[in-house]
Amino acid sequence: MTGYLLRRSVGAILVMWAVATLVFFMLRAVPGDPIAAMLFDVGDADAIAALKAKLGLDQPVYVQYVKWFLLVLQGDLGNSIYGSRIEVSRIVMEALPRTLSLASLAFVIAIVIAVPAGLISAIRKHSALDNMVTVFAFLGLAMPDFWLGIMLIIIFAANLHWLPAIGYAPLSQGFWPWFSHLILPAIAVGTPFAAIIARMIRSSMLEVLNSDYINVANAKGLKKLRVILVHAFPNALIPVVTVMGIAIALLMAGAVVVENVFAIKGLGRVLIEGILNRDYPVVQGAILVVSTIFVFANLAVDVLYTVIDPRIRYDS
Amino acid sequence: MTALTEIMPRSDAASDCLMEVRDLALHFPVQGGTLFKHTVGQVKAVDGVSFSIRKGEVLGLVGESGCGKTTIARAILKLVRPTSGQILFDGMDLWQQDRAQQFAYRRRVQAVFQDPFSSLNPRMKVGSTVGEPFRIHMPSMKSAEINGEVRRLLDICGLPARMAERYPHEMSGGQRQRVGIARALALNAEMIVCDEAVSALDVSIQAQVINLLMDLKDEFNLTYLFIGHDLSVVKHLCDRVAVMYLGNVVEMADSETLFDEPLHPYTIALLSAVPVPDPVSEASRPHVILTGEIPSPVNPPNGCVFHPRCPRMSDACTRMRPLLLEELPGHHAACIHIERLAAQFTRPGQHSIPKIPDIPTSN
Amino acid sequence: MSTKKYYTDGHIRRQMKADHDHALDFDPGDPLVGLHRSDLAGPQLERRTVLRLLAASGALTAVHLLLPGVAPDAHAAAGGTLKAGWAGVGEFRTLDPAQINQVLLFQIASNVLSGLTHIDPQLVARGDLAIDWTASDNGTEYVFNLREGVTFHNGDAFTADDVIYTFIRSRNPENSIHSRVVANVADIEKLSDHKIKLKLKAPQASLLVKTLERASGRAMTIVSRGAIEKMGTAQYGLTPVGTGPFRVTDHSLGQLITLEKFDKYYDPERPKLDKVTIQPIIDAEPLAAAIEAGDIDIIGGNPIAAELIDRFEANSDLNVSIITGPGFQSVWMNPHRDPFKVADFNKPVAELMKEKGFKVRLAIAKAIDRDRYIERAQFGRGTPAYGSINPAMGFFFDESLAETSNQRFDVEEARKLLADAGHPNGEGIPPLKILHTPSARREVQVIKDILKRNLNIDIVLDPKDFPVLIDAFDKMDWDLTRLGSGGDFDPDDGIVDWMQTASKFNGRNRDKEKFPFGFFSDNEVDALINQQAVTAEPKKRRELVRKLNKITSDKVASAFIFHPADILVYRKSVNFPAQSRIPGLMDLDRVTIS
Amino acid sequence: MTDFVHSTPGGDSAREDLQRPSALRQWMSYMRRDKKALFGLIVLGVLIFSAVFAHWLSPYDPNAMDFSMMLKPSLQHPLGTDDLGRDLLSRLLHGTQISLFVGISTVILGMSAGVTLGVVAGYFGKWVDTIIMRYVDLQWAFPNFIIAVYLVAVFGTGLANVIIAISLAYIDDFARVARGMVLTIKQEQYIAAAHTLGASDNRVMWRHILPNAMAPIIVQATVSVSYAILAEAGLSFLGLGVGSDTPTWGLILADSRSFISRAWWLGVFPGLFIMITVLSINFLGDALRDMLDVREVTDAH
Repeated sequence: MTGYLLRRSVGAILVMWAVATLVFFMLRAVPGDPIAAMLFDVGDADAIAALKAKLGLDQPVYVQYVKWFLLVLQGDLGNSIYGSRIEVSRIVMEALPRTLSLASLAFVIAIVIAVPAGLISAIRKHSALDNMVTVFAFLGLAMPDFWLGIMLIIIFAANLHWLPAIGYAPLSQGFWPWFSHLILPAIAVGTPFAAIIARMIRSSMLEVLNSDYINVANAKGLKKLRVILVHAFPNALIPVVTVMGIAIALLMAGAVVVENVFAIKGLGRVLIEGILNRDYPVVQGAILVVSTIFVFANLAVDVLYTVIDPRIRYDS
Repeated sequence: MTALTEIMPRSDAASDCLMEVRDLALHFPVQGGTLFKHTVGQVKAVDGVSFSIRKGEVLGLVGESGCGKTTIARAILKLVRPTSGQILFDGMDLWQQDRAQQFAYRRRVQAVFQDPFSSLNPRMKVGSTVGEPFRIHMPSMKSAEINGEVRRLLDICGLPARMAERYPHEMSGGQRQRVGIARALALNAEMIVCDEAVSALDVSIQAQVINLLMDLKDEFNLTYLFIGHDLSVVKHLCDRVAVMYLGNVVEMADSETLFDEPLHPYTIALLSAVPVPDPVSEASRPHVILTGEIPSPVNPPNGCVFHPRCPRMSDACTRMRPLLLEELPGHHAACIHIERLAAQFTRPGQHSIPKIPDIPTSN
Repeated sequence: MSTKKYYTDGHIRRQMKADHDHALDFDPGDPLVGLHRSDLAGPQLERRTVLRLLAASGALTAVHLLLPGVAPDAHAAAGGTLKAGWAGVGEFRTLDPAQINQVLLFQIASNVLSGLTHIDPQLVARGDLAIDWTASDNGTEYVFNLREGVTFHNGDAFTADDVIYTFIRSRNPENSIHSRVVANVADIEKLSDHKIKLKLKAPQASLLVKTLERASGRAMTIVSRGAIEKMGTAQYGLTPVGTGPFRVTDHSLGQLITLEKFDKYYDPERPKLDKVTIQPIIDAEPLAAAIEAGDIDIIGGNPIAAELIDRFEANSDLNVSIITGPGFQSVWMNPHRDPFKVADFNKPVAELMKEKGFKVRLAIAKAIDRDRYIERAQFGRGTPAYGSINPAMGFFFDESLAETSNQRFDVEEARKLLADAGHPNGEGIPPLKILHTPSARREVQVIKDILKRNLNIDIVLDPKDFPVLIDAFDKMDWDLTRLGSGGDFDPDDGIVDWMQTASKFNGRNRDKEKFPFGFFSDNEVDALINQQAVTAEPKKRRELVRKLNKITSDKVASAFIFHPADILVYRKSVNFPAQSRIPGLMDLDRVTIS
Repeated sequence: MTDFVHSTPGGDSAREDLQRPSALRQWMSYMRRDKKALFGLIVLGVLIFSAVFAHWLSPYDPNAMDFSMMLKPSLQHPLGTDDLGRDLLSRLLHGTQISLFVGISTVILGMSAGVTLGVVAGYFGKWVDTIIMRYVDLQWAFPNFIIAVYLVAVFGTGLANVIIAISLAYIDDFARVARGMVLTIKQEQYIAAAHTLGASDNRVMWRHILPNAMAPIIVQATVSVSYAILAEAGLSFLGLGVGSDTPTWGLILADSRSFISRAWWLGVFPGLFIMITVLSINFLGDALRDMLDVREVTDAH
């Protein structure tokens, strides 16, 4: 296991390095001059040249790359090109908790919806309830998340005034402010995910419920609920865990869009604004962080997989 | 083991030799490692095998599964590259061919595969499968001509022309194997490698297919390398038989000689396992039961590879690798105890197993 | 300051009447309308001067007569928290004036930092940290008396040294992106702790409104040396320290800025509010939902999406205040490309009218139905534009240009011009690509529809992110571009920046071999712009500005489309006094909340 | 030879008449049983029909701003008019054309590239496989949507660029599925048979391996079409979409966001078009998955 972890971690780091390198060079191939845009109002060619020289943007790209890379190795992600040139690490560290809050709440909501829905529809296969869950799942997958977000704002914020329409409050301001700001976006992000999980649980539960050991358990005269929850459900979770990697992708992608709807400055927004403004260091830093999260989350999922399913070993 | 080739001058000299396998070895690396992959061992699937096939002959290659016979077939078909050794076809080394020669070789040597379910592309109609050789080798040929050829080939193999429109899954196993044969015949191949060609078929169908193969051999003057584990089929079909064990040929002789007067203890054990149709003699004849597992080819035993299971094992067997020597005219065997054995031989009757007093037997 | 006084309703009416009468009390034959050069010195008398100038130009309205610091807030209590949302922005990159390049940023900085002067709703400069000033006869030397007893948020006292520090910092392009703004300042001299002397290289009409103004110029917005040295520029950009009415107490990147009342502000009556929170909101719908739900009380930042205004006006909880905004928006036509190629603008309009390329140019400019455009694209809000001088600069704005300009809307004439140029019914004109930012897509679609309808010319949308668009625009690599200017408080902003051959936006990165000039070049206009820049005399300057504005319009420097409206939306609980209603700005020091 | 019974060749023909139902009939009977799939098929048929005939079906020019802004649905304008006075129905019908085109062409492009890479990697193995799969892993490190966002930003907005960006983002999904299939199929004897015949690598890959690997690829493709439609909508929402005045559903929906509370039809109808389309494609994909007996696709992010 240790060997496996070590190998995967090294692989993950190599992937991140490759991603960072690719992004670095692709970004510089993009048309658009951030400094000229920033100094548009100023309109002074000398000022543009001076600033470029100061930021090192006048050097050959490979020199910039080496410099940047050496700094990254020291944990320095550089500074934003714009404005007061805030440290990228600071921008990312302020955005990260927001995105993580959103993603984890969305995850919890999705699980809270999906697990009972999937279980019920598997146990009561082809019942009206099952059909409802199926319809919900397909609708959840078919709705553009930003559209759902806007609808939620219109209903719960603009009309009912139950919840704030936009913004984010850190957990340090208390649970309710945090929760009330995040619940709507979390629903928007979590719904498609809930749909996928509910479908997965349903199909894997059906498979497990038809298997011999459940028949044996039933034959032993165990209570049905006990059979389902203690014997069947944990086994049905195994295929669900395999989609966790997708879950992370889905939550991240959802967060990018939904953060915009709810004016939450999370990693997604940092990334998009960085790209739109050609704020190279910010994009590089944000991508590095996003890929780190994604790569290691996938690794964690694989490890979790062995914990849940004792049949799987990575050592051989 | 280079010495081996020197003691096989006969096949080399024979003018009717179509294919010669010289000291063929195929080793597959086994990889391992925590951080970086590296080779930790080798599977010695074939480890120094030599034999030759004469024009118009049927050479049988028998042995238990995993002994390397299919790997040899794959090497002959140029599907894998040997680790060392040579395969000469018509005197030319298969891995010294230029592109044109290689292309020509593909026409001259064909194969019929074991599993009729797997050997036909399920997404191709029979007509396309049988016509494919023409499309590959004669790109100028028109579709109508190809269709004609396909009909002819199907007919030769005893299939109605309408089968050309079928998909493999719409046919029976025997029909599919006939399709496989038709495909092999398409380009007038000189030699056909039959890799367990009938093993997967029902017995009655087997008979039909074998008969077809024999008819075709006569009609088209074909040479077969027939690989199988069913000794009765091999005996029926082959002119000569080579017995393989763990990547080595342990015995090779004319079919009759081999089945009647086997020399190698492994062959003897193998033959004793073949059921005899007569229940009385079946019950009374001695059975040589091999004990122990076939050793892993990753770590083959030293000395004679058969020694851990050999009823005749001596100290020397664990140290010396026996050579495949011509013990009797045309009869090769690789066992250091043979000379002693041969002296004791009497000529037993057909289908009987030689009595070998000093071989411990059990029922 | 006048704001220290409180007025009764009756007093206001009497004062307004008196102001009105005084403004109109001049001899129409007198070119100086009864004003003297000294009227242009500070600090208190610009108001009367301005009213007089407005009256002389016929632009005087009751709004102009409203006294500063009066009216609605008379009954409002002090204190409370104002929750503001800033539209169309995701994050406040910096509040360091040396780096600010967006109106929406100096809207915030203007509440935190002070300048020597500050404009009022009529876009006239008033003393801020300067109490008053005098100008030398030749207009190249100004002496400012600085306010005493002013402290920075960190407790440091404000003195002439801070002015000099700010000047030196801003003059260096490495530290400030506004170094050009102070390029005309030769030197600053400290006369005493609270008295400085400014020496100019040449007289400059826009000195008070542009260079020394705390918001628009940003070069002389006074920064704290102590704070910058202590916290570093990055942190200073997040939580700047100044002498303004509010101090920044928290800046959560991309989420919230918290301003709190600065107790030691030089005017003890201000600010009224205890606290202001500012949240960036990039999308229109969440913005609308937020103010409708009461999550925010007021909207600042980028112009509010035009489509939301009707909705806000229909909402009885909200106030919508619309005034003319400072800026102009145009469709630029590349004179180096067919079909609107013009090799040289240096000839009389009558001569130009004979050229094919110019005919197409003019046809396009004349065919754009500004009213329809404003109705469709801006939901009826905005002023048709025929030049770069905007109506917010009431005194300089020329309303008659709509009738007198060559660009006057006339479909028949436009079609005739196009036919004369060899393109009857738009024949032979290839689809024209229009460069625009993604956010201008709605507008450009309307322009496309109008040109198709009126001239049968096909337009292809070519949306580009701003950095890319600017790159192409600077290189003259475009057919058409939809671009314009905002926050123009002084005529210089529109004309020096856009209409001179050497203007900073005028094809500055073009291949000078291939393109001898950018999008426009006219010797007479160049000369007039230089002349007006050193003409301190308002009336005279106005004549020069109007004259050159008309030439750029007649010669179709661009097809001028509209001047955006300045729209302020706030909940009824907010009192936003008229005195603070400065176009483009969001001064919150007099705002109260109930 | 006498040991063996001689029977007529092809004598095991008893099974010959075991006629398999044709693929089409199989499909039809499946559709009859699966209501969801039938629904999906009908909706998709209608959509493709209206996409093809959008020009004739639309009551008005989709880009003409000839009407009052934001008219309620009425007989003249069954779905009302939009914020620029254009007929919403006409725009949505033309949008069908473009959205389906985006959905299908992105998948065809992404599939072609991804499957090619996957097949080549799986077929040749060794360093080819290593290089290709390292690239795929690289792309795997990112959610598809974020890749698409990034690529649009790099290439710029516009229909072609959006299609390229979304399709590039799909490459890894298809490459993985295809490679997995190839590794299995490579072991089949008909592949060895083809080599024995002297078939070139190209012939083996594209004529023998690919057709047999298509089942899971088709399922993956179906699901991807619906994701592509949603992705286009998401990109448009972020201002990174088609971006001109091309009426895609995503753009129409994204543009409507400021008007939803005043003109519900602007938000509801494009939303419905997207939802119903994605729904029916997903139904179809589900049915295909059952029919082709493909395991639940686990890589559809």
